[in-house]
Amino acid sequence: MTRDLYRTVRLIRRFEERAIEFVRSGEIVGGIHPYIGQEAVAAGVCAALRPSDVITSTHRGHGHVLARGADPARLLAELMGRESGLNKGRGGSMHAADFGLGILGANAIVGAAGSIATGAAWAHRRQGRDTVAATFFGDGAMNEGMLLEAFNLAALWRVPVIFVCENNGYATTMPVASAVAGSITGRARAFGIPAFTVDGQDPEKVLAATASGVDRARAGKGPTFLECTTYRFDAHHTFEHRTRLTYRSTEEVSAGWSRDPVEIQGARVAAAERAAVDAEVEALLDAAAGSALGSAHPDPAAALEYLYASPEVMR
Amino acid sequence: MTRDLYRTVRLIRRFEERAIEFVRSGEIVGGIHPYIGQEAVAAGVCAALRPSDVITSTHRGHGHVLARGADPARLLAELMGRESGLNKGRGGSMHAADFGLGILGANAIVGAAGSIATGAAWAHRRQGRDTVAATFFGDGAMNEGMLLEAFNLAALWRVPVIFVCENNGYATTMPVASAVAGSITGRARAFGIPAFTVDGQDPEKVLAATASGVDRARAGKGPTFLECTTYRFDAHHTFEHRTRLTYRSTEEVSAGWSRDPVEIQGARVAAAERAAVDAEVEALLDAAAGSALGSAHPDPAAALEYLYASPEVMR
Amino acid sequence: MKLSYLKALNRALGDAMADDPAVFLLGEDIRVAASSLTAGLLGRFGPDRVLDTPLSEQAFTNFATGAALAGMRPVIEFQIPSLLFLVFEQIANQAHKFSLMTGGQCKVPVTYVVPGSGSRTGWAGQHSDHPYSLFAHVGVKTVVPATPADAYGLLVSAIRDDDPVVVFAPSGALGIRDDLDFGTLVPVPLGVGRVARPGSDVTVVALGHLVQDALSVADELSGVGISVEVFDPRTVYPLDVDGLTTSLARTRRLVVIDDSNRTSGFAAEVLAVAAERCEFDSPPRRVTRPDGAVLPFALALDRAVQPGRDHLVTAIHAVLEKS
Amino acid sequence: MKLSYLKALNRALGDAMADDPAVFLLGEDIRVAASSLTAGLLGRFGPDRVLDTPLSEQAFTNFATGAALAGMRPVIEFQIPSLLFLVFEQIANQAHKFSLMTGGQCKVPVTYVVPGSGSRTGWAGQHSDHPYSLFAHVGVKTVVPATPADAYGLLVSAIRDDDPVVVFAPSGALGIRDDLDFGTLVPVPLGVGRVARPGSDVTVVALGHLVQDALSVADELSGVGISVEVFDPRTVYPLDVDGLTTSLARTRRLVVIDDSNRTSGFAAEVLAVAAERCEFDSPPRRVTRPDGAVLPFALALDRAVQPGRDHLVTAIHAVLEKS
Ligand SMILES: Cc1ncc(C[n+]2csc(CCOP(=O)(O)OP(=O)(O)O)c2C)c(N)n1
Ligand SMILES: Cc1ncc(C[n+]2csc(CCOP(=O)(O)OP(=O)(O)O)c2C)c(N)n1
Ligand SMILES: [Mg+2]
Ligand SMILES: [Mg+2]
Repeated sequence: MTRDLYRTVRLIRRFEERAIEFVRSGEIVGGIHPYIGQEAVAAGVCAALRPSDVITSTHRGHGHVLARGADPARLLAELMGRESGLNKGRGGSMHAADFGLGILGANAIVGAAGSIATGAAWAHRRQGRDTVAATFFGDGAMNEGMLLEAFNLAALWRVPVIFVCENNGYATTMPVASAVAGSITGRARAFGIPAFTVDGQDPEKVLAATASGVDRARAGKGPTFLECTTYRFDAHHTFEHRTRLTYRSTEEVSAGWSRDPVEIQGARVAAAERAAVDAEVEALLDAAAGSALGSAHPDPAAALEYLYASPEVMR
Repeated sequence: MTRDLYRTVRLIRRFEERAIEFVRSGEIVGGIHPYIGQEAVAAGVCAALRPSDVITSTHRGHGHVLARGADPARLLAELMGRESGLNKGRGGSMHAADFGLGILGANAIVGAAGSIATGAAWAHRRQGRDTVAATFFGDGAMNEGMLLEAFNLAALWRVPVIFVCENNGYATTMPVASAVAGSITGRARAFGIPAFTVDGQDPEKVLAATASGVDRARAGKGPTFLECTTYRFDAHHTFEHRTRLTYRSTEEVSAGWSRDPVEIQGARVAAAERAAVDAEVEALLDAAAGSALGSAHPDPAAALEYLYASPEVMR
Repeated sequence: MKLSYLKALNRALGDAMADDPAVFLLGEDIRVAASSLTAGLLGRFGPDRVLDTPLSEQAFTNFATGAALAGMRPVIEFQIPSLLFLVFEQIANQAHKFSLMTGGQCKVPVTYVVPGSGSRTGWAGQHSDHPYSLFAHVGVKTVVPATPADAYGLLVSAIRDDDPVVVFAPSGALGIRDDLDFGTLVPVPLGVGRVARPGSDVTVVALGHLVQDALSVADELSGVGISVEVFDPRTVYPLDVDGLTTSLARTRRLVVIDDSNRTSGFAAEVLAVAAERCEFDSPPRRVTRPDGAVLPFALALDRAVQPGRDHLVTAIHAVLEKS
Repeated sequence: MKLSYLKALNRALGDAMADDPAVFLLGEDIRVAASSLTAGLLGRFGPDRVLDTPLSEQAFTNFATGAALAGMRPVIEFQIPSLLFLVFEQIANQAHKFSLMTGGQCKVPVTYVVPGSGSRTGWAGQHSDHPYSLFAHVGVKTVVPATPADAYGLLVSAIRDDDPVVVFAPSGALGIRDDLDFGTLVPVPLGVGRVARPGSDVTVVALGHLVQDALSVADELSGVGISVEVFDPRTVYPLDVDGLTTSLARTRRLVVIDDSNRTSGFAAEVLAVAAERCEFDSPPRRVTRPDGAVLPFALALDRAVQPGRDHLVTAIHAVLEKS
């Protein structure tokens, strides 16, 4: 597990670094919201899930999708808008989904996915399965009414869902203290949901906290809320690489880097093993890049394919 | 004050009873949401306000509007869709407003008015006034995300607003326990808002609680939340007089009546004085009914008057 | 046997639930069936399939999307039409978009029903909207049945359809009763209109409760030698363009009566399609709510802003005179 | 002096704030001016008049309504067009309805600005909408400026107007730069269109960034002897019907290019108005997004569902051939 968690955070980190390069080179159009710095959250949460569980993700979603086991080549191809992409190039960075792995999609509307995950988890339980859903969102999402409504539904109906708040200190440029009155866990507790603050830079701590929430959920005891305190090392979105926005100091960013999840977990792995993992990851990402770059662009004539699931009534 | 509070609850009670008769006779079209049983809340809250303060109201709003000092004749005329109505017959029961008295309107969308009141209170303070806003809503509204978002804005920006939750046990037919996970005051507290549960059948207790919230607000200390526990003695809406809905027992309703705010406050007033108030109220409502029934119906040709405040650009 | 429109909707729900265990209902006060839409269904199918929700429209709409992604077929009742404004993002931007955005990995078969859309006498400004054109514009399948048989048949088809579908049941239609043999109730395909009354001088396109008005105007005008064809598209989106143009090819004159606002409403679309594809003997006309309409409370004012029979008669005379 | 469209909007905000202390701004990340719309305004007017909001779109939209009821003139920036779906109730059912519902007791002068509406390259399905037709349908005043001068002038007029007004600034227009003397920037009245280029064979109605495309197509076609008139209504609602019909009386041919969906969109309204009031030499045409369009991420697919110059040229040839 130690090694696996390291591999996951390392994979996400290197994926993101490469993706940023592809944004710079123009292979990825529209930019991305880098997950760099927050890798431990995705890694820890997803390590606590079973294959039959489901997740929803966010605009900053690559980490969640990779930690859940999606093929990096297909995720990268998605970011490049290729036919072999997870969503056949139709979704891009903010909508990456892999229903085969229970990834019900990243969502570009902050706060929207919590209620979707709650509905999915409820439905699975109704169908007699012991599925648990994990739904990721940021500190900014804590101010979206529709997410707060979802807490209520999940608590009332004891839905097996883990609410994972990645508190990275900012919603774009808005500091959490200026945006969230009261406390983040206090909000969840107000709905009767057990809520815990976890060190979101440490994958093992995240895993442990998630695992106990998952146990509760599977035992029919309803939702758990985790506030994972973390830090976004890079830009809100790659557009910020061009437009410098002044909302945090370079000192603050350096301090953030001092608790790098890749280093924290890496320190737990023997040097040789770590090197082996790094090499394996690099090879995987080399192959992924090759595969994505070599993948066909979708045919513009099929631009509206999949628009309707029951297209037969359309005319 | 004892007498004034009694007069207010009595006025509201008798107004509602007469309004229900006018619904039955067809003079009021579309029915009303009776406030019977909850009079102490409106009476107590509004007694704590100054003339320069503002309120927002709900679908069950007659009590708030009367307690705030609106002319019963003009409120009744509004319910009858007459030109002399508060809104010139354009609003009806669910939209009664009197901007001259700081009544920014009843609102037919549950949970909507809290953020409107917050904005108004903030604007008054920005303009250098010491206005406080009181905003009424039900227990059902506690589950509307937009209201929860308003709590956050009010708390963050220390807006002088009193959030008055009238917990009458039901949202239409939905019992509060099946609808609100956690507790009502706990939800407000989670946003850092001081929150208190008050006996909503006793106008003096409501007044006292509101008064200290108003003091806090005027002193620049931000919002206060009051959960006024109360009970709706009559139907959710007069349509329920025709369609019997089975969501509460007659025993429960009788138990509710045992704590009648009119009796609770009436017992504090000497019998003779009480009789005098009752007579005065009756005369006032007789006159109001006469005035409303005698008032002109608006001209259908003017159906779209007031649609735009700047109509000159319309063509 | 007389069957009311509202009862037909209720029957459609019951049949759909009996047919497919994936169908379940959620909404406000649906267990006691405050609107009567869900009458008897709690007893028949139990609380697991008839969920009373807190007043959390946004979350429960997305909840339904999530349940649909997991294989269910949720049906949501919305008590009042303006609740659709409140969940517009959840329908137009979430439920509708999942299929394409995921490259066809999933489907979102949710049905949204508003029993009592449009003006409900005395409910005033915020409870009297008829926003079907909005859903048509964003491309969500949208139906507005006019008769009990269509109410049954279109609701069943909506539930069986793999995409989100909004079903508007106009308050002016809920009380309509028709003599029907229950055995004749069948699914009605989405996207297929019907000629509610054949005629040769002018095509009147009408939806929902206005179909009745159009039929009675047609009756009345037949007395003065005017032959009105009433075309009921039934589905607002996708529009039955073939049915419409076939009718217009015959009559070469068009009036649309539509309970939504004029600008960029359903009637605008019908006129646009007709202008693109048909030849006319006179300019077409729209009878609609006025632009920006907010329904005033006072009854006479409320009625004054709704499209009615008088306006329809005037418009029909106008298109006939102009030829 | 070269002035960009985005800078013109920024200047309009600054001038409006300087003119009237009741004007204030709220929105997400507007203090650091993430979108550049509000650049420099925090420094100039202070944090009391430039409010960064939490991600609580519904509450802050109603908050603005409340502030407007108390005499302020709030301007809200929305970062992405689909946020307007999220606050549709708060605009269409609250802000818009207060004046009539209260019998004229109050007004709600709020301006909603989306700097970057429509497709933003690579932002995909949930960030690429162009929902101006929805606001026109419900009767909320709506503008889509095409040039820097109009961006300035319409935003100033929107802020001064006593009703809610939505200002769409298409992402395809933000970068347009014109040579302008700042002294010539003046308010542009709502509801008045302009002939962007006179012509005699066909009227092309275009909005926002598509005006550029229409003008360049007009240029191109003038080379083959086709004289295209480009009419830019500037305001979607209320539509400048006189300006439109005057143009059509001259050209008797119509093509509308419109970045909203086809069904019941802006183009449908233009065709409907034209069909009611004008005579044509050939059937009019619409060049729009397809119905139900969800913009796919891959660039070529995104472009394929947007109305473009090629489609416009084809449509112009079609209306000319058919005469
Ligand atoms: C409802 C909504 N409001 C605003 C936006 C624009 N937006 C995208 S990401 C973001 C900040 C989100 O902050 P947070 O939830 O803390 O997540 P983080 O970006 O920090 O991961 C904003 C404002 C959006 N996509 N959806
Ligand atoms: C947003 C919204 N959802 C639903 C409704 C329909 N509705 C009107 S009143 C009501 C119940 C409100 O309950 P509560 O807030 O407790 O107030 P009460 O009626 O008990 O005074 C409902 C569901 C509405 N008007 N607005
Ligand atoms: Mg954040
Ligand atoms: Mg209640």
